[in-house]
Amino acid sequence: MEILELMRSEIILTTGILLLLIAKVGDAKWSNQTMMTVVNIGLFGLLALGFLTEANGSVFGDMFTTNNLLRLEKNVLTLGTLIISMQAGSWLQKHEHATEFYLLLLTTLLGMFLMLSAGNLLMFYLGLEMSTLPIAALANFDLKKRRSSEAALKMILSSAFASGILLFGISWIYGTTGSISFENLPALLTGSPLQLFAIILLIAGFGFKISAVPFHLWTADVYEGAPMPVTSYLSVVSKGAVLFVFVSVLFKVFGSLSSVWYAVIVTLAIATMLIGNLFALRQQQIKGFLAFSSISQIGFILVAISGGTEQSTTATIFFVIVYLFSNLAAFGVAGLISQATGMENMDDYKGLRQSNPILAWMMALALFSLAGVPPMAGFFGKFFLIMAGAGKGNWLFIIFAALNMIIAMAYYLRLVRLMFMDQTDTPIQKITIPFQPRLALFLCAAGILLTGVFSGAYEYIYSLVR
Amino acid sequence: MNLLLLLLIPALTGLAIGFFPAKQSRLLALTGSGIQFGLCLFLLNNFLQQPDATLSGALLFQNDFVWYRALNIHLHTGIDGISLSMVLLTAFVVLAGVLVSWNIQKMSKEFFILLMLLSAGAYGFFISLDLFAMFFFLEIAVIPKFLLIGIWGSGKKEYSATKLALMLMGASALLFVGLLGLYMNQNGAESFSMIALAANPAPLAVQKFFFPFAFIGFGVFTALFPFHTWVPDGHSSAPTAGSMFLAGISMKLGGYGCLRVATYLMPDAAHYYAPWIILLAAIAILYGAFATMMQTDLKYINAFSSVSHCGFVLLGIGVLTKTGIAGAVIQMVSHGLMTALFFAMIGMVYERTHTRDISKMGGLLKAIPFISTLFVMVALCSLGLPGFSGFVAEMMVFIGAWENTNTLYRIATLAATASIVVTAVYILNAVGKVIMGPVKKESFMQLKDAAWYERSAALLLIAGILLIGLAPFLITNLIEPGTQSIMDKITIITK
Amino acid sequence: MNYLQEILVISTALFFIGIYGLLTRRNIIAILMSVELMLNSVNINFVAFNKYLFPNSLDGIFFTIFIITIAAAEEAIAIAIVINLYRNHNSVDIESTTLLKF
Amino acid sequence: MNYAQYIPLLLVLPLLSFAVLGIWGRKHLKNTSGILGTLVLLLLSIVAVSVAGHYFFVAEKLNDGYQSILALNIPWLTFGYKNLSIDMGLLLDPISAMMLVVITVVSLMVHVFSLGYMKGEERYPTYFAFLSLFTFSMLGLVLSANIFQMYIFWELVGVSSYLLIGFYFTKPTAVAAAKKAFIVTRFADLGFLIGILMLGIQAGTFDFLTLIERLTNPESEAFISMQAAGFLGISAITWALCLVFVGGAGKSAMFPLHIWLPDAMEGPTPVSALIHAATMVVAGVFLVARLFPIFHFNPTALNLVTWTGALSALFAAIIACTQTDIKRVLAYSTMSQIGYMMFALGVSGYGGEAGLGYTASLFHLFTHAFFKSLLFLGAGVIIHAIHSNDVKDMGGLRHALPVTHICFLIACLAIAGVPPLSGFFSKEEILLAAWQDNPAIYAIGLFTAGLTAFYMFRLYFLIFWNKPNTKPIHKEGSLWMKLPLIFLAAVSIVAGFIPFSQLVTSDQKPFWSSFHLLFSIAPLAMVILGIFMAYRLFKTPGEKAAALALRMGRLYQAASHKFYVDEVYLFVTRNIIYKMIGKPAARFDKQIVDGGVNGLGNGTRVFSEKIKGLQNGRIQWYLLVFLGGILLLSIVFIGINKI
Amino acid sequence: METSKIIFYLLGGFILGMALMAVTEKKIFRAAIWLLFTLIGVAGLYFWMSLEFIAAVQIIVYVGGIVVLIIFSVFLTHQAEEDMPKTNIVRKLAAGLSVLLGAAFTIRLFLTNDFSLSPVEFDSEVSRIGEAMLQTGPGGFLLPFEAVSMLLLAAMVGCIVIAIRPDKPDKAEKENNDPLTDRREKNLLNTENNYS
Repeated sequence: MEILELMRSEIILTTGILLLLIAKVGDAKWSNQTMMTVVNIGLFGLLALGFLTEANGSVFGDMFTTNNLLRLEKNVLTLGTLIISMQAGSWLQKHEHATEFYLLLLTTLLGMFLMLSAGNLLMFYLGLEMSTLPIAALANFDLKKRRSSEAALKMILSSAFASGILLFGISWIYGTTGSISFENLPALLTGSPLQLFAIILLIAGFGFKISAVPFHLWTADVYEGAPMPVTSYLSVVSKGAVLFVFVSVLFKVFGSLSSVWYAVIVTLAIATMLIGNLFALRQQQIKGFLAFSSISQIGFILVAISGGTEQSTTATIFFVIVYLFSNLAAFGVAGLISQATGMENMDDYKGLRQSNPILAWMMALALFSLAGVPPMAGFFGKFFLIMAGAGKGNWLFIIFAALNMIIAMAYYLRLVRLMFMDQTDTPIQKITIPFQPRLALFLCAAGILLTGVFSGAYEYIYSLVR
Repeated sequence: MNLLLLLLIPALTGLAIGFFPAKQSRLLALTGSGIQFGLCLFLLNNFLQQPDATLSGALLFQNDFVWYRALNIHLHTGIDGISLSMVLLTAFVVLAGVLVSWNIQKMSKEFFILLMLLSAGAYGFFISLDLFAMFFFLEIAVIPKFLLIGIWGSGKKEYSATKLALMLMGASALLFVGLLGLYMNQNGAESFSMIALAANPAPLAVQKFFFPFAFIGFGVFTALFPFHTWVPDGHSSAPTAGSMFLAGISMKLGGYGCLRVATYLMPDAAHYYAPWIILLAAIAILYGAFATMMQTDLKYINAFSSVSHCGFVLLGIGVLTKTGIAGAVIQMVSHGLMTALFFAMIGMVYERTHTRDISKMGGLLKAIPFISTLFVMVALCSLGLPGFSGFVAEMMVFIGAWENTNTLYRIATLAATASIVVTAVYILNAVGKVIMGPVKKESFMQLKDAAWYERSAALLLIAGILLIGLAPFLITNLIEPGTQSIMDKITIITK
Repeated sequence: MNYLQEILVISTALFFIGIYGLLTRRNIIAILMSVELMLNSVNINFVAFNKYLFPNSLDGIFFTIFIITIAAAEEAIAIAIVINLYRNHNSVDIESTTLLKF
Repeated sequence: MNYAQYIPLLLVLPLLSFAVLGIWGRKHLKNTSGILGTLVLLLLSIVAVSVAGHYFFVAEKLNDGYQSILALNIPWLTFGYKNLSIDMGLLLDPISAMMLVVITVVSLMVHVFSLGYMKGEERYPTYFAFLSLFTFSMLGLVLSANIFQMYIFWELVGVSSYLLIGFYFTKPTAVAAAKKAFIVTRFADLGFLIGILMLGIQAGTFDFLTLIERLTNPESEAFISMQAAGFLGISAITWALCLVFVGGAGKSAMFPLHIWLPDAMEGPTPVSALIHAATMVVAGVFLVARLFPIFHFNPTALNLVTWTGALSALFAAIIACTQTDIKRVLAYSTMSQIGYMMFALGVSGYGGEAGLGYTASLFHLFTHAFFKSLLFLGAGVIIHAIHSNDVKDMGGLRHALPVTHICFLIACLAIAGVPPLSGFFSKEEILLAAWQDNPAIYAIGLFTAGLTAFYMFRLYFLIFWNKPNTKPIHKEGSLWMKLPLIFLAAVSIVAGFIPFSQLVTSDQKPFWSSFHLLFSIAPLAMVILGIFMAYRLFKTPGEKAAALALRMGRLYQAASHKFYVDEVYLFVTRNIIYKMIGKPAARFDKQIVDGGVNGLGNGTRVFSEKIKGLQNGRIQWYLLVFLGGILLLSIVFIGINKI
Repeated sequence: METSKIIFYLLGGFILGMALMAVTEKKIFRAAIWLLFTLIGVAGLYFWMSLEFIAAVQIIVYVGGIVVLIIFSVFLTHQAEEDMPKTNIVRKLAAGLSVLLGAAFTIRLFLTNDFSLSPVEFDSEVSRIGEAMLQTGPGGFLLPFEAVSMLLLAAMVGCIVIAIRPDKPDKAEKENNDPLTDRREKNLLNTENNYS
């Protein structure tokens, strides 16, 4: 019964998915609204459960491990999913496939859980695919929109290619070590060129998921085309999950080869920050803008990852939390506006402050947090990221990272400028915010304002990482 | 006394403004900043009663919270005479700023909240003894500035606001590298604590590498040539209170940082880079003055002259003598009060005449005597007339600079001294065109003189200016122990 | 006597042939076919390694089995998307799916 | 009670008066402010005169000499260097005591005169407030115990002068004149300041007495270091003294820093009498006299003083002959007389008889203050009467303005140096001192004396004789305006008999100056010649003057255009400072500094636009980049090392 | 051994040849057939390695499932008989070059790598696989098996939602009628002077 105890969240999640399936197949006559509320309550229960559980250990050989850190990471993902689900309300309400939406969404969440807990490359791969393929389907959920299909197509093709590359890399690792287990691998790694090649392939596979440059090109297109909730899920939850795994795999499994991957990560970080920023600078569309902004954020995370220390892990996890709140706040506002008016261009946000002060300030809060301005949590997040990266003493790199924050600031301020300073005769009309999105926004705001100023979150993560 | 009160009150005021209706905002803001003002005076009183205050440069009222234990980041606060004088300056300017903004109509709630946030940032910055906290508070102040200019400003406000925010952000980025360098290269435990860093400075090579980052980073805030270009645009586009805060407090953050962080924590590098600092400062002083001469917009005049005046701060720091450093501190306080008042007066003039072009005004002394008189007074202060604070500060910097016998320093000092003439030229030109001369428009005679809130703001600031100008020993005695302990650091290292 | 290296050459060649197809074909379905080639090559790798180098465990074999399964799922979703796209757009030419760019 | 305790009153009273009148004057003391200010001044003069009297005749004569007493010394601003500090002190010695009398008496007279002259002005209270401020600053200046304190009051005097010149602030010329006066003197003060910095920091003190003690002692450390250090082959002390003198020359309107003085006549006439004739403009002389022991040790600096003084005296006198604005003539005359005082100091030795020049200079300062302020006040009455400054509008006014006429004549005689009026004695001593030291200077002085007589009587005849051009609009005015004239005329007559060498000497020890009757012949002859020429040319209307002017040709043209100094200044400021420094600086700021930042921003933007092709929407291109990225990374990071 | 070798090379040649045909064939339907042969070739290779179970899975899933799916979709999209549009030659060259480079690089890497062959003979009993698949302990693969089932479930649901759609697409969503696109193009023109 160890399994029941350790895999409690996963089992509940699976049960939930199956219940949804039964409800769909049984043609249950409940409205979308009811179902959403039920799912949200369920997700909240899952989150609460995650905080209440304490058990640590492994089952299925080494295929499934769990401990407090992993549970925290899962909770973060659950929280993200919960917020997105709350925000998705207005989009989903009229959707004829709401049940399937949740079915797929929860499957990806389950996939992420399995991926996080994976003890070997096989489970990792399965989890990764499980958290990717349904999203591709989700991206197509604006069924009658060509943009949506196109996004889904780009997503599935890129991810197929990326998983091909990843598998190719895994096969070489398997070939040179004879093991796929994370536990055994470190001892078997020799650092032969073939292994290094495999690691680079692996990093590329990860890089694709977290959209590091040059593996990022799918990101913006997919974000723009996919429905808003899917985009925010992609950019926050799915990325977060892969980041968690990336950090732990890179440090724990390939830690001994850090001298090799350090250079690779630094290169990726530089390219990612620069390209992300430069492209974000010229975006006209809110989703594309957020896509590139998230790419540049990944660049900063890579700075921390290059450090290769416990601080790096802590900073990364912390930043993912901060980023979750900030980005979801931004997506939440954008989603509300998009739903109410269909406007997704940045120029449409002109004069938003006049008509919708709450939305404008929420967006500003989110943007400032993303830009790394105190007292928002983003400031702390970015500070710690770069601090973690500075441990290596590669100061030119750190200077480059610091300078990139200026460009980042430029485009975040541009949107603030549009919302607050530019005047227009036809601002977006007054939008009423339903209860659930309002609650979600409030959650995000609280997260943005409190996570950094109070050090509890960081300290807690650090205690777990150590 | 717990220094965190200084942060608490603006924060609470901001919150209260948020919860009460917009009509009450200004009253709440006034109450909050009034209480804060009283608190600062109370703090001064308490400070002077401490036996340590006047004897040693010890940091008093220390309060050390562990903020991020894992990273050895603390919220460590404490003050000495230097920081106290900056805190007092902030209290003066904030109170005056709130008074001047009494009649703000547009989004008054947000306006006052941002003002409070900005002031909280400044207070926090000045009382912090931990570099992280300092950086945190420094950055807090950036966005309110951006919004204040962009929303309530005039002219090409968006451009100016963006430029200001980006340049300050760039400065922060450099600064960030400098601070991290200090943190990482600390002997023993990594730490942001200024006390620990000062006790145990980094090796010379490290200092040499990181000093420029820290110094330029802070320098941009205080209009270090050639990174001053945000100053004229930012100041001229900002609303009155915004300009007052920008020039009165915000630029001082940089000067204080240059002194407290760059010079104090990296004394060897400070000596190494001193000629460059002096060169840049002298250029800024003269160049700023000459550039001012060509301006016709009142706010530009004051903004460019701020570049020139802030050059004195850097010069004082750069010469690395006790008098020079004391002069720099006094210049910060003096310039803060003076330029805040100047902007306040310009704002009042602008509100009435709806122009800031000096060639379109004239004879205001006849129409609005109170404002004009104060205008003339602050102008005279700006040109360094004895009796006003500017004179004291400039003279201290000159003497401090002249103490150093190096020829380069002397030439730079001479160049800087020459600015007193150029300053006189542009200031008197402005006064002559705006305040004196024939009354340009009939309508000027109908203008109303200052209302009570404007009067009290102006009198508050001029009182500060006159206090320093007439009794400079008050402030020199206050900061003397602080400068002495900085000097000890600097000289011991070199010997 | 074994042919490990020869098998690896075949698999690698297959992998890159797959990539070539992926990069050059304009019909989306043809691209999906190329993806299958890539995955097959990886399968060959796993099987060969398992058989010749690490016969004690079944990791490689199982990896292959799961890859095949997932490939099927992936293919299914991809084809569903293609069909949807075709309905919306009346084309399966990859060059025409450039609505989203910059 | 020691009388020295009253000295601080000398500063406190006018400051109080300034504050009270300045703050409440406009509203509450609209009409009483004049009386109030005058009463304060009366009190002040009583204190000053009694303090001076006490000092000279009762208290401080010890060992055959006057002692300098420090009535007060409070540290004001201390520096962390060589115990350097700026103190606020009150130093009483013969020259400051003498100046106290001059300042308070003239100021009182001006106050009284202003009661009548300024009546009905809109800013009547402000005017008296400013006068109080000026009196305060000037008294502070002469009582300063250290050089930095002096600099402080020096600036304050400058600003009060600025405020008073610009009193009629709606008149553009007044504003411009005020500005010019301030800026030119500020420019000179720059030199003063640098000089102070050099002196103070090298000597380790700003205090006058210590400074003099250290810098006149060839063994002291300060002296040696200042002699040793140098720049461009000139020792530091010479530089310092010359720079300090530049400050003095600026305030005292010495050539070539004199250009502000004639323009300063835009201010109300009583102000000109007080500031630009009697008190402020002699501050430079006072400064040199104050530091005389140090100057005396430095021939180079002293030579500079001498020649500047002599040139200015001659130069101004020539210009004065050609001007037609009554106040301008007086202004140039002031400049010329101050030139006298200056070169008298320059030719003076130190101690005893050798210090005759020093005594003569200050004697002239003393007498000049009275007759020159008398002249200005008289001019004030005239201007008041006919509402014009130009002598061409005057003429034949002796009947309309009888009291003024007599007083003006007395003053003219005094300034021309006709015995036994005061000017004669002081000028005689100056010429004697020059004769003893340097014949060239003496020659200039002598010639200038003749010119002085000429232009003064030219003025006198043109105003009071000649043909009447305008009918006086006003009468001579109230008693308030006449009383000061009469008083000052009386003083001008008798002041010459004060035994100055008993009171004010270079080493503060009295000596008996001898009076040479024979020596007076040459100057007297020159004076008589001058008066005679003026009489011939200007007593009656005619073409003689114009004809003479024509005959003088270029010289006359140049002189009437003030030798084009203003134009040179204008050229320098407009074309060099504005066009070659100011504008390029502004342009540099706009284009390079500002442009640099904008360029950086735009560059980034343009660059980001250029690379947008990367995101071209083609999935195969994306994957190709993906693959390329992997290959590049692999080849760079594995290939190079391992294969 | 000789026969085995010959068979191996034949198989290898067949696989690569068919694969090349599959990625260069102009007609999509034929390409699908070449793919089918490739997959069968791979299955043959597994047979050659005496891994019958994998070979069987290969044939069942790929040949029986995936290729059929592909052929269906080819018919659904009405492309079977037409020539596929030609690809830009530059693209082909770039792809070809990078692919060649990648292949050469990889091959060079593993040829220099020292693989130590195991002396133990691989036991290819199918029961071994079956047992492992249902074991929960170390060496067992029950968890991935279950996980994959969830994934397949999700994939199925996803496919159903996306592919099965009764109603016709909206006319408004057809190609160049996208309102967002129009505005975006306009904005792109404006970006040059957007910074002021």
